[in-house]
Amino acid sequence: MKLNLVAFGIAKDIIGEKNLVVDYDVMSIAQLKEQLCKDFPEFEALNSISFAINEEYRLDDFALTANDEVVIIPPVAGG
Amino acid sequence: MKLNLVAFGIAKDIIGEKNLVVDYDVMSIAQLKEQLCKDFPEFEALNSISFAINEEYRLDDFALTANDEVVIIPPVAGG
Amino acid sequence: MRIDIKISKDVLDPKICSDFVSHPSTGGIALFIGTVRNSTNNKKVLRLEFEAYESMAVSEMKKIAKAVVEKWDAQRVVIHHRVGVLDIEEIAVIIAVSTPHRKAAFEACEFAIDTLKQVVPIWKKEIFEDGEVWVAAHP
Amino acid sequence: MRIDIKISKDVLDPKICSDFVSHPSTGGIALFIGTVRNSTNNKKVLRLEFEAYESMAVSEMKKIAKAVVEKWDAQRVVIHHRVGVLDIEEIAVIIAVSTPHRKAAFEACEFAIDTLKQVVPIWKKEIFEDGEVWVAAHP
Repeated sequence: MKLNLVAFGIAKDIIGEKNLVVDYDVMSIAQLKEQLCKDFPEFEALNSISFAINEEYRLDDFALTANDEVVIIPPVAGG
Repeated sequence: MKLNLVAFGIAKDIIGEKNLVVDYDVMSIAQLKEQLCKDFPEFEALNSISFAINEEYRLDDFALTANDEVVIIPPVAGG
Repeated sequence: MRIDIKISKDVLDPKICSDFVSHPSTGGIALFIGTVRNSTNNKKVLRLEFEAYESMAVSEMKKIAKAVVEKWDAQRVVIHHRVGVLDIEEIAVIIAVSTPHRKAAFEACEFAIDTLKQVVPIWKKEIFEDGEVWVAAHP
Repeated sequence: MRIDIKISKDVLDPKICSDFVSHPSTGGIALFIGTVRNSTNNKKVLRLEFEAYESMAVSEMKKIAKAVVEKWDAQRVVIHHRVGVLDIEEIAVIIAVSTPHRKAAFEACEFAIDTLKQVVPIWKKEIFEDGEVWVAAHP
């Protein structure tokens, strides 16, 4: 399905841009993560990688919907 | 011996003045406390009563010297 | 309004934060102020750059503030976070909490900064003389 | 100078305190601000009056600050205490501590205010509509 990826921090550096539209054969956050790590192996090296949809963290089993805006959240470091 | 008492807070209210020269037959802080409680029974009702000489707390067994300036320290409540 | 949440490009002000949480029946106000450190692992840091996913960061900061109000009976909570380029010693974050009892203010304030560092989508890049690194990104 | 101790008849300022403890290699700054409460045991307080045995109070506050420097490796410590007549919500005390690691700043700041309340010769009189009481004097 078509997904609108948004990347912050090091995720933006890895993907090379802030916004990326992809068409992936994935149903869940877990599958999206797997696919992203295939396309951008540098994600494997991160401490963690999380995802948010509608400003909420979404866990591995969260079901994606076509055209979702999925925000890629690399390890946070506020404060 | 002659002692120069200095009173703060409620101790000043109990004694009736900030500075009081007394001539007590006492050798230690413990004896001074006892004598003070005889002369001013309201001290008995306090939560605690401490004494300082030269800006340091002095314990019960501290030996007094004639003309010491002894500061009476009722329960503190800073902050 | 009991909570004040802000992500700001401008300098943060401790006085504004302590004034906001001040309350006539408060037993104590605790503040945490995070400033930019001049080194990491003995390596000299020149400056920091903070980036936020702003709408979600504000939403997560609100969740933290609400948890502080509920768990510690806080009277007022402020969480202000700076973004952009910060020099050494500049203030990156201020958290202020007022509670009816003193001990709760410390606990709540520490909970808030600990949780902020774990969940709020803000990223920090350390700029060195010979390069730059996204903090905490790699093991 | 790593510590700043003051007993003051004038208004206390959180910004002065946080500025003093700010340091380029600090991991965290914790502040405690104690303000005047509007009630005690559900009884309305009009104002407070603080009295200090000033020279000894300063000496005891210095001891606390030095203990904080030694036990928690604090980089800077401020303890400012107000005396005189204070209205509701006015600041009676500010403690600020900076440390290399965040957790230590909270611990040290809490130790400092707890110890101040136990040992520093400062007395507080609560003024009610119908009288006044020396706080903590009686059981």
